[in-house]
Amino acid sequence: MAQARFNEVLTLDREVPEYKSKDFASDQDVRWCPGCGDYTILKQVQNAMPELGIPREQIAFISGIGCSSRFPYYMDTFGMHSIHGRAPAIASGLKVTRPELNVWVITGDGDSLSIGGNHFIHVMRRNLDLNILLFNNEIYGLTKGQYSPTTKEGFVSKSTPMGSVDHPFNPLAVALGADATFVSRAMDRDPKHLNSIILRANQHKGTSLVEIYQNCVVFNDGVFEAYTDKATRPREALYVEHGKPLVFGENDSKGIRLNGLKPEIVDLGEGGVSLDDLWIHDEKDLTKATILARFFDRPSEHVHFPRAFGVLYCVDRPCYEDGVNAQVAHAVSKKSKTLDDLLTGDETWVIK
Amino acid sequence: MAQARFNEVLTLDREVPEYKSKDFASDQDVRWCPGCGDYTILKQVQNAMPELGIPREQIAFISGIGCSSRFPYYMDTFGMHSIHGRAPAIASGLKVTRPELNVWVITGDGDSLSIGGNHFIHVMRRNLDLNILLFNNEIYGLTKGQYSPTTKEGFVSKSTPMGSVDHPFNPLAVALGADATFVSRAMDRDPKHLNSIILRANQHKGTSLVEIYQNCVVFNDGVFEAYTDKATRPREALYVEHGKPLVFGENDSKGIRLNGLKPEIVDLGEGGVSLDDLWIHDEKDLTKATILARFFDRPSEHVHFPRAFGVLYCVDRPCYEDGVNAQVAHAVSKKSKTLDDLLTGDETWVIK
Amino acid sequence: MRLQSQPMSEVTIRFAGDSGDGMQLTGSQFTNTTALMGNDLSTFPDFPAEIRAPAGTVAGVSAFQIHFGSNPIFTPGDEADVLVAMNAAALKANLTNLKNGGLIIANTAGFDKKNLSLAKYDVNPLEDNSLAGHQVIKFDVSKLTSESLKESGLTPKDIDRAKNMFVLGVLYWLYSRPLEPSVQFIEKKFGKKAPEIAAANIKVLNDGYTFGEATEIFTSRFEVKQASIEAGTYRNITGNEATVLGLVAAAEKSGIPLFYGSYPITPASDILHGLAKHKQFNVRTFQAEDEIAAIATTIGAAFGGSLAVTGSSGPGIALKGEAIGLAIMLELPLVVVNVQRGGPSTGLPTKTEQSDLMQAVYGRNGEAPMVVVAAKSPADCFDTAYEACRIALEHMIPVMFLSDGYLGNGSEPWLFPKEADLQSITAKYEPSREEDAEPFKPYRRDAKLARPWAIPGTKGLEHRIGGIEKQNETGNISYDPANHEFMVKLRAEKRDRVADYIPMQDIDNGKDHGKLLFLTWGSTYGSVKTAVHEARLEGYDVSHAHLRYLSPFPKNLEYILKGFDKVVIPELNNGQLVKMIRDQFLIPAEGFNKIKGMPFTVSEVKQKIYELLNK
Amino acid sequence: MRLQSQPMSEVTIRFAGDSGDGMQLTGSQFTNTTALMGNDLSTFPDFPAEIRAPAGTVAGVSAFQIHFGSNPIFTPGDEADVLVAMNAAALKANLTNLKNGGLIIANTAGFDKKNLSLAKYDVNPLEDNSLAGHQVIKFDVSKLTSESLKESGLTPKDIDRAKNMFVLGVLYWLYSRPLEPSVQFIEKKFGKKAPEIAAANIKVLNDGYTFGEATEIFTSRFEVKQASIEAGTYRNITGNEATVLGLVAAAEKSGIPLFYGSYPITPASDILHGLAKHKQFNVRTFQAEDEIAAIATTIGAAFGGSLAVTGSSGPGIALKGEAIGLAIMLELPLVVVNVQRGGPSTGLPTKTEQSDLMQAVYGRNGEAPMVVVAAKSPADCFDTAYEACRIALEHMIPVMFLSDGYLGNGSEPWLFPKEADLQSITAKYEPSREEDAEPFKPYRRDAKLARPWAIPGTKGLEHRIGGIEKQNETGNISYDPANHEFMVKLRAEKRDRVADYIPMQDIDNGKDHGKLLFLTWGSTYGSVKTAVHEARLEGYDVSHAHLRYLSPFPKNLEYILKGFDKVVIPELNNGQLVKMIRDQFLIPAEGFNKIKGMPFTVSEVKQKIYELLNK
Ligand SMILES: Cc1ncc(C[n+]2csc(CCOP(=O)(O)OP(=O)(O)O)c2C)c(N)n1
Ligand SMILES: Cc1ncc(C[n+]2csc(CCOP(=O)(O)OP(=O)(O)O)c2C)c(N)n1
Ligand code: SF4
Ligand code: SF4
Ligand SMILES: [Mg+2]
Ligand SMILES: [Mg+2]
Repeated sequence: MAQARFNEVLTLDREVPEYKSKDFASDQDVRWCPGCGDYTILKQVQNAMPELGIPREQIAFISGIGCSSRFPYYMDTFGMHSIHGRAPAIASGLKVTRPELNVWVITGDGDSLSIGGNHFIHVMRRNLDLNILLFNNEIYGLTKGQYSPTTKEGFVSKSTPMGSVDHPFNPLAVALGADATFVSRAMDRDPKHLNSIILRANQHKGTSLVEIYQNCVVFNDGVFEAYTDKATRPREALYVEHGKPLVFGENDSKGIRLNGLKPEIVDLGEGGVSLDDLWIHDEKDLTKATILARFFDRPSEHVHFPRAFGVLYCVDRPCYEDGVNAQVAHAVSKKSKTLDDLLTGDETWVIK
Repeated sequence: MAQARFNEVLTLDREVPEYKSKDFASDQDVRWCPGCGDYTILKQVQNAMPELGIPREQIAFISGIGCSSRFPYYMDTFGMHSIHGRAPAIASGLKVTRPELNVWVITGDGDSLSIGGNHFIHVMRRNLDLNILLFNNEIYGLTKGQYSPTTKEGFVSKSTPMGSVDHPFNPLAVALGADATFVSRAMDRDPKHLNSIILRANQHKGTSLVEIYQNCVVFNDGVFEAYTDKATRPREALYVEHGKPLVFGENDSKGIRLNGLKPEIVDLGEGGVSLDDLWIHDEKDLTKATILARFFDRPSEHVHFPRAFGVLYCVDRPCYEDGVNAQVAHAVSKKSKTLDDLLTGDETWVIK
Repeated sequence: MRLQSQPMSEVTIRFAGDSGDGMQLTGSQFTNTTALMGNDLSTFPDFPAEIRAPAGTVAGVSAFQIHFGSNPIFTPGDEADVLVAMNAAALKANLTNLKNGGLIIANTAGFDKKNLSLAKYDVNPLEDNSLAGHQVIKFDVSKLTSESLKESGLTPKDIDRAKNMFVLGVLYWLYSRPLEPSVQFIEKKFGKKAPEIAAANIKVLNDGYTFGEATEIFTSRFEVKQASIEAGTYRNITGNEATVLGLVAAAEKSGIPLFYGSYPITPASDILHGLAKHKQFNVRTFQAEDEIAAIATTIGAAFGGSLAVTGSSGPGIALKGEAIGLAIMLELPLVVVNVQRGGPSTGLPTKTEQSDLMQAVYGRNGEAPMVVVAAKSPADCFDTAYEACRIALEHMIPVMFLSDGYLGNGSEPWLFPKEADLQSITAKYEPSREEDAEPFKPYRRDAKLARPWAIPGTKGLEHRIGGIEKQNETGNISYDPANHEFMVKLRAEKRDRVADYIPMQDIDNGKDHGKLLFLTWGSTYGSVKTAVHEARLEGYDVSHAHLRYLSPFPKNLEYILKGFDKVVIPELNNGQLVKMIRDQFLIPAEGFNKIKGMPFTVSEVKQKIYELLNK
Repeated sequence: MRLQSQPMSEVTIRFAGDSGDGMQLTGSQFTNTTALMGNDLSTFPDFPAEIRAPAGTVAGVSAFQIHFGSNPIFTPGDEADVLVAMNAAALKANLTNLKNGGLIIANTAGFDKKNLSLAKYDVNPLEDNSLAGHQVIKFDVSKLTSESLKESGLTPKDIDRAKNMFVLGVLYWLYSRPLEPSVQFIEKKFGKKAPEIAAANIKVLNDGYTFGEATEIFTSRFEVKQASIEAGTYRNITGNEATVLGLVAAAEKSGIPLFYGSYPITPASDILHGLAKHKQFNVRTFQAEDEIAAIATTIGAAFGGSLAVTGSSGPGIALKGEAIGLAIMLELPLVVVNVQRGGPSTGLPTKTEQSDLMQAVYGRNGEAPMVVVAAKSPADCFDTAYEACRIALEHMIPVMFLSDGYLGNGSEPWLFPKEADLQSITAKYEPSREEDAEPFKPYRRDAKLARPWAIPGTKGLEHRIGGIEKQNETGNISYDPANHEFMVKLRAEKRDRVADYIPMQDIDNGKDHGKLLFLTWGSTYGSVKTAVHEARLEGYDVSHAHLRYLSPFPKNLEYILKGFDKVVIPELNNGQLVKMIRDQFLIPAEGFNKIKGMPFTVSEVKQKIYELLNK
């Protein structure tokens, strides 16, 4: 009966139009600072949309609060700009009740890891089929420059005039600890790669986390320059691909090898080791993913590793909404009671 | 000046009395269900107290809400039974402002990992010098038996009559993902071991997490029986100790070996492997700790591992409160302004 | 039958024992049988705050009170006529609830040395003449039960567990009730799983009855005739169960699937438990990580087209304030259930109170008007929950539904409706549109000022909403000062306009003008109704009006209030509705307050009436 | 000097330009110089909602208004006498803020084709006669600046950045102000790091001044004489800065170290930033993971003996409701700062409003009374924050301090006090006790009903507190019904008794009885004060009283209110204080409301006075 009401309006089976990227741009003026990394990310998301093969009205973008969270206004899909930190929970309610929708969560490092930290870890464990794009600029942009839970120690911000003494989160490690099933990293300045990761995130059935390094030109300009700058990128960014060895450096001259549990950097080619000796990336291996995610915070080891970009981890696990809806479907299929039965209950008596 | 006020009353340097365990029992009637695992934990904490060598009034227990969170009422120390989930944040405020105190957080699986999840991960990353005892009974006791974020899938509880479809957290993995510096596990039914872990947690400078398996006789009786039952314990519980090989089983007849990144169970002695081949426990190794913490949720590997008890991980990292207080002390020592200077500010003018 | 049954018009019995003594079951069995006999009744369980405090202590006492009669009954009774005390602690904890001269039925086995010391009695109260003002009937229930079952082959533990059935049997005899319904219940409960337990319980029940019949321990026996209440088929129901059914019924009638996002909290958790069982009605429940996530999931579900409900109690509702504000901005239908308990903070979690009214009306940042309704009795939770859903769906507005611990856990007979007779609920989704249609306006409005419910998956309705102030009609972000003032007033007007779609306020009892009006809301209804009824019979000129709608008020409320010389507002708080009434109508309404975690007694209200009218 | 300066008693200037044009700096330089000249003044910055909207658009316009005079000044001015428009968008966005006949100083370079189209002007407003009702003076600031700096060797970008100094120079000339203070400022700011930039800015400033002097573009020149305000040493201060200083001063005076736990939110973040800079005063700031953690840390700090303060704005305060309830139960000193903004929900985050009063007074579960005070002007934030701390510490009670975006960001001259003259704050910790002393009673009370502050580390004071209802004196958990009622009333009485320790309400202006009283709270003070002052000069019988204490009210408030035929309550909300006044005193007080994210103008209030007194 309830389903019937939906059917009065839903157009779920309609043919998918031939979309162009601009079909996903809303009529609202985009309002980020000139040069903000958010622009490229918006562009790549809009570019990815036609490839999903989903009618526009079946897509929803839910965000919290922050510069990045303005995102839904710019997408010509359904959208909600909600309150600070709560987007994953709102999206969960939407997805549980409307599993056929394609739901995206847009969030910032403060939104998802500070005030929204609890919802963030719980959505990971529940593994609802959502795509979460986490715009990490290591700063609170909208409130004008306080340090965030991803800001490096020592950073001088408005709220830390003598430098931050707060140890930052490693967002991907937090997600893995909370049993995330899809964990990836990309950056605003490598649009092609970003685009491919967005599409892979969408393919994954389960909660897909894409951490996107995003430059805040105003309050934290250049914090990811080592990875985005063409000169330093080869030695600082390690692009990982399932089944491929971990190579990086100018002309892929370097590689990563596992020595027991310890990763080490090796030179390839003459005098060095061969590709066959290298760590082969395996998206399904939680231990490897954990090591990869933590490449940059192993200070005790005094080794400077490149930062990993790409899909670090991707495994299948049942989605929460499927469990819920299977139970409901099962109960509905076995339905033996009418509403009148329910109102009547087990024991009644008659007054005459 | 401010410090002076504290000094009017504080008795920080007084001699430590020769305490007995019962000196830490308050005059309040203990009110848990008969047979509840909370009783043994209370006892072990009271037993551990005299060994800390700290005057009673310098110790504070802060809890949230839940059966377990009634704990502070039973300790003859300073105590606060606060609100649901917030104990780590309250304790953080206390510790930052009063670093000389010995501060304990008492929490349940619901309190710390459901409503309190955000404070839980943030206290881990900040690494304040607190001892957190997490009473995990895999259920909401106080509210009479709903499933919790640590309850196994399929569990039938008051709120999941058809079985839970929620994937549970692995509390130690969550903590490691959030950059915890001390992660350990114990159980109500092995009081001696529990006592030793409590003492080690106290020794660690930084946030020490002790997950304690606690039996809820009313709503989840026997959920940890495999580890607490004398008959099954040898093969199901793996007690780890720094620098020692991982052995378990009747007469320590089995061991764990690492094959690359993969742990495997081996038989020891004749025909089997020798102790020297085994994985040597290393508290300082994050990768190893992560593998150990996850022994029981590697379903894809179809191997049944024993569960690890003891200190899985323990490393040093600066404590948040020390960073804050160092900055304050530095600023105070360089103090050049009086309050009048501050009120006057940089630019003034005179009206006559 | 040696004794002739004496007719009585109403009786209150209080069953009290250790948490392990099965008093809740005994009480509910007595309730069922009483209901089947056609009495009107009202019950209230009184749980200990601890899950299971140590056996034998006062903290571990669990009680159940039933008030039944041949007259209409609106409260579980001020004081008990009969107190069943299974042990010393039960007597100690409940003696104040017994009438002067009331009957105590005591299990002497529960007054042994150990029990006396656990209850902190120096002397056995059954023997030191301290109960002289009461009738005391004592016997060793434990021993009689084990006698009864000595051949049963059951373990001593199982035998001891059956002792509540002995007491039940005795009381059935005392009040001339049949055993049949309880026999059936026992068979259904244990028959298959444990036939020997079933047989034993039935035997003990019978033996208890026979004990009453055979011994001369009782000097009188009573009968309470069928009540002359409205004809029809009844069932017994608690407020939380009625809330569950009200929500499911609203979903079924409106054709909108129900979603309930909640985080457990006493005394609201049973709504979550109840709804989780009704998946066959396409109900989805979500036990969220906290109260904020709970309401956030409902906002997502409402956006997706569900009848979205979140429920909690005071402290949990406090946490939802910010998100309620969002729902008010989004203008989505949403029901927030607050089963109130004693506050502030953790307060008295297992006790009842009406102290969250101000929080409901004002507890958010900014000008954030929402509709507030409250139930007056356990069964009324059905109608009020249903009405909350109707208003939310038809007006596209968040509604707070106030219940409380006393309503939620208390029970009463319910003349339940048929689906066909339920008021219809008109909820509709915005239909799809073609590409070339006029641009869709998500904040366009109808006569109720409701905006269209445009759900994802509907072609042509793509739109974006959020918590920043929005332009009317388009819903776009707007920082325009004039628009903001317009929208603030519009949201207030939209809430106020609900008054056009609800019934006028009526007088529950008495004239529509006169010297004194008692104006109630929520669970104070029952005691005030009874008190006013009785006072009127005694010739006092007092009237009673009861408010279901607290925000907005019914349109004629001012007219009614101004018909009385004095308006008194009894509340289980320090004076909240009274503030709203004084502010809005500028009349010197007076508060009459009790903040003891329990309802007014009828006699407290009557006392107040005497005081006010006799001076 | 060709032109003689004409005396003026007051002037309002509005500087408007693109976010990148440096208008905030220009405004604050003009402010400083004006202050040093001894004028009274009031300022208000008007930021765009976006961090940096695209250059040249209306959304990207940033403005700064200053109102100064030789009379006492209480508002930043209704409408500007002079509007500086650095580009077309600035004109578009700010024209409504200009008086009829006001002066526009326009930078013609900002009205080129690109700027016109970004501002969505079809025709250049400087040329189409649409500004006929105003005086327009236009020149190419950009070109004049680059002329001025053509030899400087600076990059074109750096040269363009200096153009605000040209405008500042022109205005200094126009209002006969000295250049010296700004020259010093520039030297201090750039002197060491970038001497060439300093030199350039000083040159442009001088050239702007000379431009005013040399050209005939202006037909008049003005002078505003020193104000006859209280003698003493002044500084300029914003409300948020004053709050910071008030908190630090309270900590220093009481000898209790300050702890501030907060989560950033507009417009409260500057308090966090400000306090973070004052570590040398033993101040600890904690940027928490969310608002709940922020208040939780302060509760921990208060338990440990700190002067614990948390601050936020509306939505963040909503999240703190549950924890405020805990603090009320714990009876610890705590100050909660709410720098209010437009609501509900995210609302209008960069705009001002007074709509969180009800939330402050009632926004928690249960009966949870707290003290509420509000500041009336930027400088008054110092006194009110200080007073909030005093009450919290002396009464061991949570206090809500209400400020708002207008106060927080606005500034005014402040006759700052000396430490020695600040009211003393008596806060003391409970002393240690010996083992054999009487058991310590953490809920023992003094005449204020305050309990002892027993901090960890003090021998013999071990005790446990929590959110469950507690027995008076012992603080042990108590489920006793009578105790609960006693404690609920006691907590209310404790709050009410604060009224014994605060000043009586006074009349700010006018007689203490009469036809009409304007009763204000918070930031409406300035415009109402000015309006009432002016209306009284015009012969109207109107009085003005301003409330700092909102809960409890001063004890004589009723007496004052009852002296007037009519009481009108102007608020930047939909009517909140008016509800409390009507409820409490049963007088037909009327609301006068504006909900446009900005303060009342003086003329709006005067209009209201005319309306009320002329009919
Ligand atoms: C309840 C609440 N608290 C605080 C804020 C203020 N606030 C808005 S966005 C934000 C943080 C933004 O940082 P991030 O999530 O990293 O997003 P960014 O602006 O950097 O994209 C804060 C603290 C708010 N809007 N609501
Ligand atoms: C804000 C709030 N929400 C909900 C509750 C109800 N509540 C009390 S304890 C609890 C969970 C208890 O579970 P856990 O933390 O595992 O402790 P246990 O009782 O099992 O020791 C809940 C949901 C509350 N007191 N406050
Ligand atoms: S403040 Fe930073 S993150 Fe925000 S819009 Fe500007 S550049 Fe982007
Ligand atoms: S309910 Fe469970 S956890 Fe709570 S006291 Fe009883 S046995 Fe212990
Ligand atoms: Mg950010
Ligand atoms: Mg638990």
